[in-house]
Amino acid sequence: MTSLDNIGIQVEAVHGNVRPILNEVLHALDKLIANNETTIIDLAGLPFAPGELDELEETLGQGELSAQLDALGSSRIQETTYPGVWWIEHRNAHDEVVGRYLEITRIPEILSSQDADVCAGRARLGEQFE
Amino acid sequence: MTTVDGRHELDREAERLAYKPPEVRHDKQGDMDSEDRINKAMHNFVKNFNTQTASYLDGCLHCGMCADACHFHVRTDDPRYTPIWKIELFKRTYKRQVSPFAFFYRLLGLKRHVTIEDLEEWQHLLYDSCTVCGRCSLVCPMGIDVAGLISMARHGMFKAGLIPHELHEVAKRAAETGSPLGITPDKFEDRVEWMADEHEVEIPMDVEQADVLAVMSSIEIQKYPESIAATAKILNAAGESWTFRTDGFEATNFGMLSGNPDWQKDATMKLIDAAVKIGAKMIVLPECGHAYMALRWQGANMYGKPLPFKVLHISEYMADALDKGKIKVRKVDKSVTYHDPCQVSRRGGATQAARDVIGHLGVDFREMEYGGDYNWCCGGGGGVVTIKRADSLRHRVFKLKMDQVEKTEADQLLSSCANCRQSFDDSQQHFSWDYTMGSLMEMVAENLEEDNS
Amino acid sequence: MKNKPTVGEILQAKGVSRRGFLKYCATTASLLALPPAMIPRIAKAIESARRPSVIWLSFQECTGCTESLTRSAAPTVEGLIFDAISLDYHHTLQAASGEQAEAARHAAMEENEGGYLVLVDGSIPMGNPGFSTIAGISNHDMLMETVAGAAAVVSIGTCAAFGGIPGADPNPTGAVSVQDLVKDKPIVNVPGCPPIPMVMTAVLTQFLTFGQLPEVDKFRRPLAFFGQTIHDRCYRRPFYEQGKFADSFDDEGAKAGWCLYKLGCKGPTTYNACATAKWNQGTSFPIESGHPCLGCSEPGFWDKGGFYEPLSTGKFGSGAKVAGAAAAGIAMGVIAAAAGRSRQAKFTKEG
Amino acid sequence: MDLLEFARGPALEWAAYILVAGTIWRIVGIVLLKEKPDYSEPRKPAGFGAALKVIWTRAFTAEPFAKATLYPKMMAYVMHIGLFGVIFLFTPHIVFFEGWTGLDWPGLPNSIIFFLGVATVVSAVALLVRRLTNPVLKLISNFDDYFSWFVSTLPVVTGLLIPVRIGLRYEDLLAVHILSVVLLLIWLPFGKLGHTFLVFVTRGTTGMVFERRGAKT
Repeated sequence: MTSLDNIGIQVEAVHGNVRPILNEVLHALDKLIANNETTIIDLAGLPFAPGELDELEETLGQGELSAQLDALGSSRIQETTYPGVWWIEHRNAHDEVVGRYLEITRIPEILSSQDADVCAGRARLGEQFE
Repeated sequence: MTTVDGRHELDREAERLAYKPPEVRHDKQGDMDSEDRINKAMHNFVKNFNTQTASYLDGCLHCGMCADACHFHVRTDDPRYTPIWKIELFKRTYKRQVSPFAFFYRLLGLKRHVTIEDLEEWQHLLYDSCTVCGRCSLVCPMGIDVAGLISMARHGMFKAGLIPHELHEVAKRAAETGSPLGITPDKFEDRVEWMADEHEVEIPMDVEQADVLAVMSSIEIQKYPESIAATAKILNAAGESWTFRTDGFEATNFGMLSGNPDWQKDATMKLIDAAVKIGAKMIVLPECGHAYMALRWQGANMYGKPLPFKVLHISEYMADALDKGKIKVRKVDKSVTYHDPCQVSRRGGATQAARDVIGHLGVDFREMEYGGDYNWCCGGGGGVVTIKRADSLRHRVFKLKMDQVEKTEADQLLSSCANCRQSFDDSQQHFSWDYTMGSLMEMVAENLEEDNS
Repeated sequence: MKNKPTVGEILQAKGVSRRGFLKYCATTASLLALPPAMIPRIAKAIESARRPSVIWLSFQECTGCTESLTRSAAPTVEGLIFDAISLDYHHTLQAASGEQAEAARHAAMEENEGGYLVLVDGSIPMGNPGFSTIAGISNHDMLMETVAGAAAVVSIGTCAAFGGIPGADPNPTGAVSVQDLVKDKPIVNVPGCPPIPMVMTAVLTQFLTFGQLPEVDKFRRPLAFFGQTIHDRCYRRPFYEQGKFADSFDDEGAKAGWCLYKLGCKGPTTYNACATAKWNQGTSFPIESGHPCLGCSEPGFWDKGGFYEPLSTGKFGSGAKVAGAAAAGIAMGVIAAAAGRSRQAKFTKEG
Repeated sequence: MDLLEFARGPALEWAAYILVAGTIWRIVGIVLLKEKPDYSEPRKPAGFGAALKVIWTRAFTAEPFAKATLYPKMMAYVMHIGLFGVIFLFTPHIVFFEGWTGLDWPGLPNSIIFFLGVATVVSAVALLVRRLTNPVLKLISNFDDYFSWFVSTLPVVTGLLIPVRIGLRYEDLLAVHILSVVLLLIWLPFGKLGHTFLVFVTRGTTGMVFERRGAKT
């Protein structure tokens, strides 16, 4: 292990993606303010260089609100330091990331209680009174 | 079709070497049919192709820059005067007959056969509108010596009997009588004696053994006989053992100019034989440009071996003699500009000699703009001055020269070529121009310091 | 197909909440490389989709494709897709064997006549039917028999798609691809050695959700994944543009993570999604690990010269051939010059 | 075998053979023609050095001709320097030459190569327009001139299209690019593009002949 560690790998950073994404976010925020229009950016299809995703996450930072969802594995829904910009990360049961999105919205849809679940919950609660 | 020499009299009044204008032009010689002429032209084009010419003809890029160097094109904007176009037929024949891919050119018919109409048209391009001045050879980015190719293309034209009337007559007379102006040995002797008397100068003639053989051009003998005296004064002053020879005095070579290698060789061999006979160590060539090309650079090749003597142009001789102190000259209080004869300077390599001589004369020397090796030609070289139908074109071209000279505002215009001189004289008359061409050699002769003689 | 439950029903039966389903749809959209705006449509389609029957045939192959798929098919979101399909025959994965297995295949074919999907990995030997058989049936016979009633065929891996390694020069078994044999069925190729598991599941998901095969390129590869080259989507592309290249595997350029073009990377001519989908649960892809792309998803990749030979290397013949050309040139030159000289001599004589 | 394989393989290979054979054919065919010895007494010794001198000096315009030939010369310079850059300083090309000769040298960033390529094409077009409009060039030009222009400009254009794509696939564009180079290589020894090697012969010959006379070269 020591001999491998001695290989002086110093990967030269590539910053191809961060700025364009931030620019896209900026325009998405404009649309949100003007028309209440939601934008979702799928980060899976982008050719990130090593470390670039972390750079993006650090740039956006962690805002006031953070939520954890447990459905088919855990999911992290984090508002960034830019209100209205949400970092959403879905994981599977093995805690592997299966989807990563930036959602520019007032509240991500997945945080709302869903009609079907509300109905099902209502039914379960109702059973107690039967 | 045949032309008869006798009917054409020399025009002794003209400002240049000329026959009286022919009443009927015969620009075709011999009575060959067209087919024969084409074959003759082609066969004699083909003879000239060697490694050097082949690489030139294969290397042309058709960039057209040679047009910008040619006085005929510059003054007329006629694209046919593009130097490389003038050898188009020569080039085409090369591609079809001898080039590495000649087989394909013939098989696929890629290069058109030369026609008689082509040849007739090209007579104008190869003779009337080219003085073989070689300016184009200096602009060519491929370094192709276009002027050299023109001279070779003329070989085919001559054998096809497609020479401008006057040039052919002059060349023929030179071949027959030894002089383009029909100056016989007797007549030469007369003129020499006359000059010896007139100038009270000793002029050795037909000496059996001499170190230096001096020769003359018929133009000088006929029109500028002072040159004879000047030559004698200089050689005497230098204390040379020298002589003129009646069996070898004619320096001009109209065989070369017109494109007949046989005549060229005859004329050259006369000089060589005479020099060899007297055991000369040197031939001093007169003020004649093409004579320098003919003997200095082509003479040995006509001879088939190195010449057993040196060949110097008179300007080279004078420069050497002045440098070595063999002759001395008085300072001349004048401003002078110098017109370089193409064959001596640009193509001959003796550009510096005239300037050395001028330096000794102590004049206020005013080099023309782009003088020396890039000098504009007088417009009359390469035989052009003999061709009457080319007069208007030649005069048109001369404007370049006039501008070049006038810009110097020099008192005196000099050159070292009798052919240039007569072109200048003719154009001077035509334009009623102020400048009269003088001779560098005569200026030296007039200003020799006597104490040395 | 009548009794098969919809995917929505299956998920519900597994106690998956609506939030979980939305999450599932979002990742499916990602998987299919569809824009997030499509998520509601996907949700609707998935809810009502029914389990299709799938028959998986393995011929001349190394099981790498199945490995690739099953490695990823541990209970992940896309693993659920496989819960949603009915894998009726897969002789590596199935418990049944021999005649029992073949009976299952025939049963599935009959039951789903015209509606089942055939997945094939491995190439088919045409040199001799005995080169590869299953239950005594030659690969060719089994393929033709099975696809006869199929809705579509998906060739999994480069061997099935293009002949792959068995088909490489000198191709001792006479191996051919599925598309060489099957001419009357829609075919989708998912090449790769192995293919990216996500791409395999995406094709199935697409079929499952929308009941149709994805749009393909000229090699019948799904455009969503094979529409761009590795080079186009490679994070090291900027180094290529700047002219920064690794010259060897241990030089400073390699350590700095520069472009691997000069080390033989086939990224510019290879169409695949490795650069974005990545491997090993999204960890990285070969170039990210410092190795040039081999071009495994391209037809004939095995025969396209050395893996470490740069793409723009010309393929010259031996020095001897060049010398031969030179000798021919000399000979022609000599002949041409001789011909020219003889013409000169002839013309000189004629004058 | 797809188009790219064909282009990189047999097409390029045969083009190389034809290039080698044709070049040598042409040179040998010229060199083996009769050569007349020059017996004249040289003014100064002029051998290989004189040839090299003129090979170098004729790359530049003599001052008296500078103004008249400025435009075509500038265009030709841009075209030649551009060609040199795109051919020899683009890394994939260097890799190509390295595979062939074993020699390696540093390349330029692609942006500069792209700029050089565009400059090359612009100058080539300018020269073509000149050839089509200038009376001298119109007269003296023949098929060789236009075809040689075409085959030498085409690879630059096809090369430039590779990053631009115009909706086509990389490997197809690359194949077309290589095939255009194949065309160039095949034509090069036979037409006026032979000046790539003949320039050394013509300039060298003139250098030796005129230097020997002490005349202006």
